[in-house]
Amino acid sequence: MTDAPPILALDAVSRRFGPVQVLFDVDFSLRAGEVHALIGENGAGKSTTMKILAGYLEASEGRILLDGQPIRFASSEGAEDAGIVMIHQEFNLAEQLTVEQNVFLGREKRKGLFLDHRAMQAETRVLLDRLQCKVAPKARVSDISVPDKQMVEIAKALSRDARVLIMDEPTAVLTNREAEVLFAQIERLRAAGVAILYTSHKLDEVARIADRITVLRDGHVVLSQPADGLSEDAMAAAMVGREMEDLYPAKRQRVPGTPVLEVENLTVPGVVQEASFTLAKGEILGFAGLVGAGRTELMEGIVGLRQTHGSVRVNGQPLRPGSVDAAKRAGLVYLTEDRKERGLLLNKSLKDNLTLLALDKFTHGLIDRKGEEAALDNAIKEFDIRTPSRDIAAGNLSGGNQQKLLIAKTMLADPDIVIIDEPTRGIDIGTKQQIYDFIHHLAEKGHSVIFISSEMPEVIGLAERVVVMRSGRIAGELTGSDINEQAIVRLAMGLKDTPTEMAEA
Amino acid sequence: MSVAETTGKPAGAAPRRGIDLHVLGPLVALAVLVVIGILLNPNFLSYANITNVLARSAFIGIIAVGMTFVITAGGLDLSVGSMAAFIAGLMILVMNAALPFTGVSVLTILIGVATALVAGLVAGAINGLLVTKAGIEAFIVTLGTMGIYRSLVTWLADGGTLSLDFDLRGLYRPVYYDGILGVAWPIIVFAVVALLAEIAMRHTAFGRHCAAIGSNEQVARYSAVHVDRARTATYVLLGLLVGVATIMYVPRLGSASSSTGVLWELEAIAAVIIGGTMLKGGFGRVWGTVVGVLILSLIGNILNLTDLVSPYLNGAIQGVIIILAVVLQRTKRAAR
Amino acid sequence: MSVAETTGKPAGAAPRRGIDLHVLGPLVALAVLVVIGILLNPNFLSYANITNVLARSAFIGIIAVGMTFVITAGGLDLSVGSMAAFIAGLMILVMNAALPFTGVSVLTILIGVATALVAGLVAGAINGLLVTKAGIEAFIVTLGTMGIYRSLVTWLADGGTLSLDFDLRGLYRPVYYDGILGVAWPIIVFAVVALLAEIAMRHTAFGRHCAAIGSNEQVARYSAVHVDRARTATYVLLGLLVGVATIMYVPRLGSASSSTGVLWELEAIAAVIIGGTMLKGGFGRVWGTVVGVLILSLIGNILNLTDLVSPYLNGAIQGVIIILAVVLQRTKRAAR
Amino acid sequence: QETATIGVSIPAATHGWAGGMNFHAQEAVDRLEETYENLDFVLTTASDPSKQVSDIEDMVATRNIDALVVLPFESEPLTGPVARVAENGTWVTVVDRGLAQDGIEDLYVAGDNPGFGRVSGEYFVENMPEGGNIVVLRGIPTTIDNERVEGFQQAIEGAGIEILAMEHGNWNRDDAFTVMQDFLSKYPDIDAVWASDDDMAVGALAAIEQAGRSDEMWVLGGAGMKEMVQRVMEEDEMIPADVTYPPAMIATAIELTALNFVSNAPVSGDFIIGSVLITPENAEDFYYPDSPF
Ligand SMILES: Nc1ncnc2c1ncn2[C@@H]1O[C@H](COP(=O)(O)OP(=O)(O)OP(=O)(O)O)[C@@H](O)[C@H]1O
Ligand SMILES: Nc1ncnc2c1ncn2[C@@H]1O[C@H](COP(=O)(O)OP(=O)(O)OP(=O)(O)O)[C@@H](O)[C@H]1O
Ligand SMILES: [Mg+2]
Ligand SMILES: [Mg+2]
Repeated sequence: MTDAPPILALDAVSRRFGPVQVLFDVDFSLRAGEVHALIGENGAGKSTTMKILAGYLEASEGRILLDGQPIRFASSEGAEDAGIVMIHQEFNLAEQLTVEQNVFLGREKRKGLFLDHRAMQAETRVLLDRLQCKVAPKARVSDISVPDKQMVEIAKALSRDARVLIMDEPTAVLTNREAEVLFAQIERLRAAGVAILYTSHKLDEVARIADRITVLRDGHVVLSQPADGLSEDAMAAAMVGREMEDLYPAKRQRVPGTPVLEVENLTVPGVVQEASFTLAKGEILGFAGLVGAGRTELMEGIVGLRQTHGSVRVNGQPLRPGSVDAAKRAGLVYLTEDRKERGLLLNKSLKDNLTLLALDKFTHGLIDRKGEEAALDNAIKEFDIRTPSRDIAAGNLSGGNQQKLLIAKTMLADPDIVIIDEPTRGIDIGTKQQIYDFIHHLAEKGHSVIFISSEMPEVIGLAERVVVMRSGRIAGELTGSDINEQAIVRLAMGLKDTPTEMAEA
Repeated sequence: MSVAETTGKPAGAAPRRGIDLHVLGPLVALAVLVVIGILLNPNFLSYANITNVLARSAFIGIIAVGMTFVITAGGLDLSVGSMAAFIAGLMILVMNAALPFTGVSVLTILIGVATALVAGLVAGAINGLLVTKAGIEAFIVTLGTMGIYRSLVTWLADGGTLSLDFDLRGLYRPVYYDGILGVAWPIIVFAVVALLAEIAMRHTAFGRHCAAIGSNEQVARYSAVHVDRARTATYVLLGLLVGVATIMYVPRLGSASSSTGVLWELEAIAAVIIGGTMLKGGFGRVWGTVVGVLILSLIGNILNLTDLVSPYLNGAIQGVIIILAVVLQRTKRAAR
Repeated sequence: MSVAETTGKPAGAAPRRGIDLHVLGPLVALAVLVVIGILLNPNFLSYANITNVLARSAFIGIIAVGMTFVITAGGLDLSVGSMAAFIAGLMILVMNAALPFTGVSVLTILIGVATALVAGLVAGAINGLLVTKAGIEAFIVTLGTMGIYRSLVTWLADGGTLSLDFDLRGLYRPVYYDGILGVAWPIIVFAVVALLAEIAMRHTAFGRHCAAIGSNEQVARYSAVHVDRARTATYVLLGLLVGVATIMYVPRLGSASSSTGVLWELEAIAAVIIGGTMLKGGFGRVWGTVVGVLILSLIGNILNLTDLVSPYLNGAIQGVIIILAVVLQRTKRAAR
Repeated sequence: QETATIGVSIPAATHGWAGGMNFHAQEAVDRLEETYENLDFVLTTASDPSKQVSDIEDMVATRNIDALVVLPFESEPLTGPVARVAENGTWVTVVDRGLAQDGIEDLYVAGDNPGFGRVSGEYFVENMPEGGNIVVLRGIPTTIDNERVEGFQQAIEGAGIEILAMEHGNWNRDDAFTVMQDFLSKYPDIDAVWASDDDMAVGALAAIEQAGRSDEMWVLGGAGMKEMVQRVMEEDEMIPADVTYPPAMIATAIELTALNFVSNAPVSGDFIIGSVLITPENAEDFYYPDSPF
C-alpha cells in the first residue's frame, strides 16, 4: 500500500504568520489506505500543516498536490469537494445548534425544497451508534459534555465521504474506551482505502495505529519513516531533540501535614452528593473517576463556581460559598479543564490573559504594566510557552501552548491550594514532564495540590493519595502502594469485591 | 492508560423541560394581556377590534419576521423604518407618474407593487453587501442607511407629504380594508409570510445556516456554508419584506412623509427579542416574533381601551409591560 | 522555536501593523473632515466655531464615554437620551422648588447638581440590576426604561417645557458659556471625563474586567471577576455620566421637555462604534469614542457651514459620511 | 340624559407648541367632564400618523364614540380614516390641519399657516425698509412648515430682504441653538432672524447672546409662547414682536363639539383663527401665565 502514489502531498511548503515563519520547506504525503501520524512538540506546526492540507490556510510558499496535480483551494469548501475532511483540534461546532444540525451543517439532506429531518436524524443516530455515543441527535451541543462534543465532531467528519481524513488530536479529550471506538473506525476507513492523517501527543496510540510517522520540530520535518521500528522512546527523542528520562518525579515519602482544606458533606445539586474529604499541607491529592463522575463539578462547587450545600473550610476558616474571589483570597484556586470556553480569552493578548486572575497583585491604583510584562517574561520562561511573538492573541497560540499559558495564569495567583483539572490535555510529552516536575516542586514548597486527571498513569505517578469518585459520590480513597490501576478501576466502577486494604486506608 | 467506560448518562435529555417553559413565556404574556383587555372593555373581543389590532400589526409583523432572520444570523437592521417610508414614497411617486399612461387600473397598482418589491430588494442588498463585502458593522451600516432613506423621502416629498392620486387610492384601498371570508388582507398576508418564514427557519437549509452563522461564523465557514451569501440573503429577505409591508401600508394611509415608519426598527427588534430570539444571534424563532408583535400591538390597544392613565404616561406603561413580558419569560426559564 | 526574519509578503494576521492602521482609521476620518471644513469655510477654524463644536459635543461625548464601558462589557443602553431628559426635568423642578428656601444662590444650584448625580446613579443602577439580577437582555431593559423616562418627563412637564427660574438661570448660565483661559467649561469637563475614563479603561482592573466580561463572561467568572458587580457598575457609571452631562446641559437653555435628548442614545452608540469599540463587547477604546463624537459633531457643523446641499438631504450626507468613516477604518485594516 | 362619548385624537407632545396643545386638550377634557355628567371623553396622543389612525380605529371599535375631535398629524394619511368615521354618522371636528378632501368634517377649527408666514413676512418688510440679511430656522419638514415658509417668502418678495440661509431647527430648542451658532460663524452680517416657532427662537436667542451679537439683530418667533409674549410685553429689543398660532384652539374645538351634546344648538362650519401680530401694545391680551406653553 505504501508504494501507492500519494493522494495529497505538500511540496516544500512554508508558512508565515506576519513576519514569523512557522513552517519551513515541509514535504509531506498521504496515501490511500495508510494512517500517517504527524507528531511534534507543542507549537511545532502540526495543526498549521493540517490546515494547509485541508484548505483552511494558504501556504506562503510551496505547492499542494492533489493526485499529483498542483491545486489551490479557494476555501475549505474546495477541499471538501475534493473529499478532504478535517477534524479540528479546537471544537468546531455551533454551540446553539443541535447535534444533528451540526453533523449535517452545510450538507443538509433535502426532500424537495425542505429538509429531510427524519433522514438526518436517523443517519445521525446511526453515526453516533457506530461511535457508541449516547447523545440524542436533538440535544443542543452547548448542553453536552466535552468528550461527547468530540464524538459529534468525529461523527460529522465520518458523515462526509472522505478520501482524506485529517484528525488533529482527536483523542485529547476522549477516554480510552472512546478512543478504542475511534480506532475501530480508523481501522475500517483504512481498509476502505481512505488516507488518514493523525496527530496525538499520546505516543502509545501513535505506535499502535500509525503506518508511517513524520516528526516536526520547530516547523522542520526531522524524520519521516514507516512506523515499524520506531519505538515510543525514539519518537519522543526525535520530537524533543534529546533523550527522555523518567516521566514522573520520584514519589516523596513524607508525613502528612495539617489539613488545609476540609470539605464536608458538600452537595452540588444534581451532580455531586455529600462529598467529604481533606487535603493536607504539602500534599498531592489525586482525583480519579470515570468521565461524568462529577469531579469537575465538585471542584467548581468548592471554589464557588456552582451552588452548593455543605461546608468548605480553608485553614480551619469556613469559606464563603459562591464567590470565586473569596476562594482566591483564601489561597484556593481552580484550573479549569475547559481552556477554550472557561480558561482563556482567546481574542486577548497573552499578557491580559496571564494577569486576569491575579490582577489585584499588579494593581496599585493603576495597573503596573511593567510588572505585567515581567510576569509574562517569567511565565514564558518558566512554562516554556512557545510563541512566535509576545503580542499575539492567546487564541493564536498552538493548543498545547494555550494550556501552558492557562497553567501560568493560575499559578500567578500564587495559591496555597491549587486544584488542577486535566492539565495535560494536548500537551507534548516533554512538556508533560515539566508540568509534573512543577507540581512536584509546588508540593515540596509546602503548597497543596489536587490533581484531577482521566489519565490514570498520571494520577498514579504523581499522587500520594487518590480519591475515587463514582456517579457524583466519593467511592473511596487509596494511599501508598494501594494506588494502582486495578484498585482505582474497581472503585470507579463500583465493583463489589473492593480490596479489603481499602478499609484500612 | 485512562479510565475506561462512561456511565450511561442521558446527555441532552435535560434541556427539554427548560425549553418548554421558555417557549411558554411569550404565550403566557400574550394571554395575560388578552385577559386584561377583556376585563377592561367588553368590546375588546369584538370582531372589529380584533381585526383592527391584527391588521395594524401586519406592517411591523411582516418586517419583524424578516428581522428575525437577520438577527438570528448575528446581524441587525436599524434602517427598516426609514426604508419603509422611502419605499412608500417611491411607490406613490411611481404610481402617480404612471397614471397618465396606464390610468386608474390594476396595472398601475401592479407597477407600484413591483416598484416596492424591487426597491426593497435593492435596499436590502445594499445593506447586506455593505455588511458582508465591506465588512462594516451592521449597526453602523444600517444607522447610515436609516439616515439616508429618511432624508431621501423628505427630499422626494419636498418636506411635505407624498399622496397617492385620489382615484387610484379608491382602487387600491381594499387591499388594506377588505379581505376574504371576513379576514382582512393584511392579516392574511401577515399569516402567510409568517408561515412561510417559520417553515424557512425550521425546515430549510437557509434557516439552519442563519442560526449557524449567528452561533459561530467560523464554524459555519468551515462547514462549507456560504456565509456571506447567506448573510446577504437575510438582509435581502428583510428588504423584500419591508417592500411587502409597504404594499400593505400605502393603501391604508395613501401617503408617505418623513414621519412614516419612525421607530418601526426599534419596535420590530423589540418584537423579535420578546419572542425569544437572541440578539447575539444563533437562535431564532419566527412564531415567537409573531407573538412579540401581537404583544406590542395589544399594549397600545389596551391603553386606548381605558382612560385610567394620563396619555402622557402611556410610554411608561408600555415600557413596564415590555420589561415584565420578558421577566415572565426569564423567570420561567430560571425555574426549570 | 525558530522565529525567522522574512521579507516576503505578509501571509496572514500581523496584529501589530494591523492595529496601528486600525488605530489611525478614526483619526484619518477626523482629519479629512477638518480639511473639508477648512476648504468649505474660512471661519471653520475660528476660535468661536471650534469652541461651539467642542462644547456642543460635550453632552453626547460624556454619555458616549460611559457607553464605551457598557458596550465593552457586552451591554447596551438605549435609555440614555430619555434619562438625560428626565434628569434635566427633575433637576429643574427640584431647583425651582428649592428656590423659595435657598434663594438664588450657589446652594440651590448645588442641590440641583446633587439631584442630577443621584438620579443618574439610581437610574443607572436600575438598568444594571435589571440586566444582571433579573437576567433580561439589555436591549429590552433599556428600551423599556427609555419609554418610561420619556413618559415621565412629558408628565412632569405636563406635556410642555420645564423652565428653570429666570434669575437662577443667570447664575447657572456660566457653567455652559464661561470657562477658564478661554476654554469653555463643557470642554474642560468633557476632557477631564474622557481622560479619567481612558485611564480607567486601560490602566485599572475595572477596565480590564469590562473587556474580559465582554470577551467571554464565563472565563471572567472563572477568573474571580465579580461579573455581575462589574457589569452593574458599567451601567451605574453611565447613569452618573448622564447626570454629569445633564449638569452641563441645563445651563445652556435652562429648560427641558419631552423633546430633550431625543436620539442621543443612537448618536452615543454610533460614536462608540465609529471610535473602534466592538458592539459585541470585549474591546473598548475611550479616546476612539471621543474621536467618534467629534466626527459626528463635525458632520453637522460642516453641513451647516455650507449650502451645497438641500437641507432635506443633510441626513443622507450624514449617513454616507458615517459609513465612509468606518469604511476608511476597515479598509485600512484590510490592507495590512 | 344619554351619555355621549367624545374621542379626541391629537399628536403627542414632541415639541413646545404640541405640548401646549396637549395641555389645553387635557385641561378642556377635565373641565368638561366635571361640568357635564353625561359627557365622556377619550383622549389619545399619537407619535406618528399611523398610530393616530390606530387610535381612531380603537375609539370606533371599542368606545363607540359619538363625536371625534381630531388634530391630524398629517392631512393626507388621516383623510381616509376620518372620512370613514364620518360615514358612520359620527360627528367630526377637525382642528388645525384640514383634511385633503372637503366636506368630511362637521366643524373645522384651524389656524392659518400660510397666514402665519405672511404676517411674519410682512413684519420683516415693515421693519426692514432698506432690506437686509436674514436667516431662517424652519420647523420639522412637513406641509405645515412648507406653507409657513411659502407664505413668508411671498410676503417678503421684492422688499430687498435677502435670506442668507434656511435650515431645519425642527421646532426644537437644541437644534435651533446649534444651527444658529453655525449661522453666526458663517455670516458676519445678519440683521434679523425668523425662527418660525418660539421654541426655536429661544435656542436662537441663546446662541446670539453667546456670540455677543445681540445688538446686531432681532428675532421674530411665532406661536405665542408665554415667555416670548412676556418679553414682547417688556419691550425687549431682541424680541420686538411675535405672531400667534394659539395651541388653545384645540380647547375651543372640544368645547364647541361638546355643545352639540349638551345644548340644542349644534355648532358647525369653519372657524379660522387668524395669526395676529403680538406687539408690546397688545401683548397683554395674549399672555396666559398658567399655560405650560
Ligand atoms: N493565526 C496565527 N497567528 C500567529 N501565529 C500563529 C497563528 N496560528 C498559529 N500560530 C503559531 O504557529 C505555530 C505553530 O502552531 P500549530 O498550531 O501548528 O502547532 P501544533 O504543532 O499544532 O501545536 P500543539 O501540539 O500545541 O497543538 C505556533 O507557534 C503558533 O503560535
Ligand atoms: N460543558 C458542559 N456543559 C454541560 N454539561 C456538562 C459540561 N461538562 C460536563 N457536563 C456534564 O456534567 C457531568 C459531569 O461532568 P464531567 O464529565 O466533567 O465530570 P468529571 O468527573 O469531571 O469527568 P472528567 O473531568 O473526567 O471529564 C456529565 O454528565 C457531563 O455530561
Ligand atoms: Mg495543534
Ligand atoms: Mg472534568
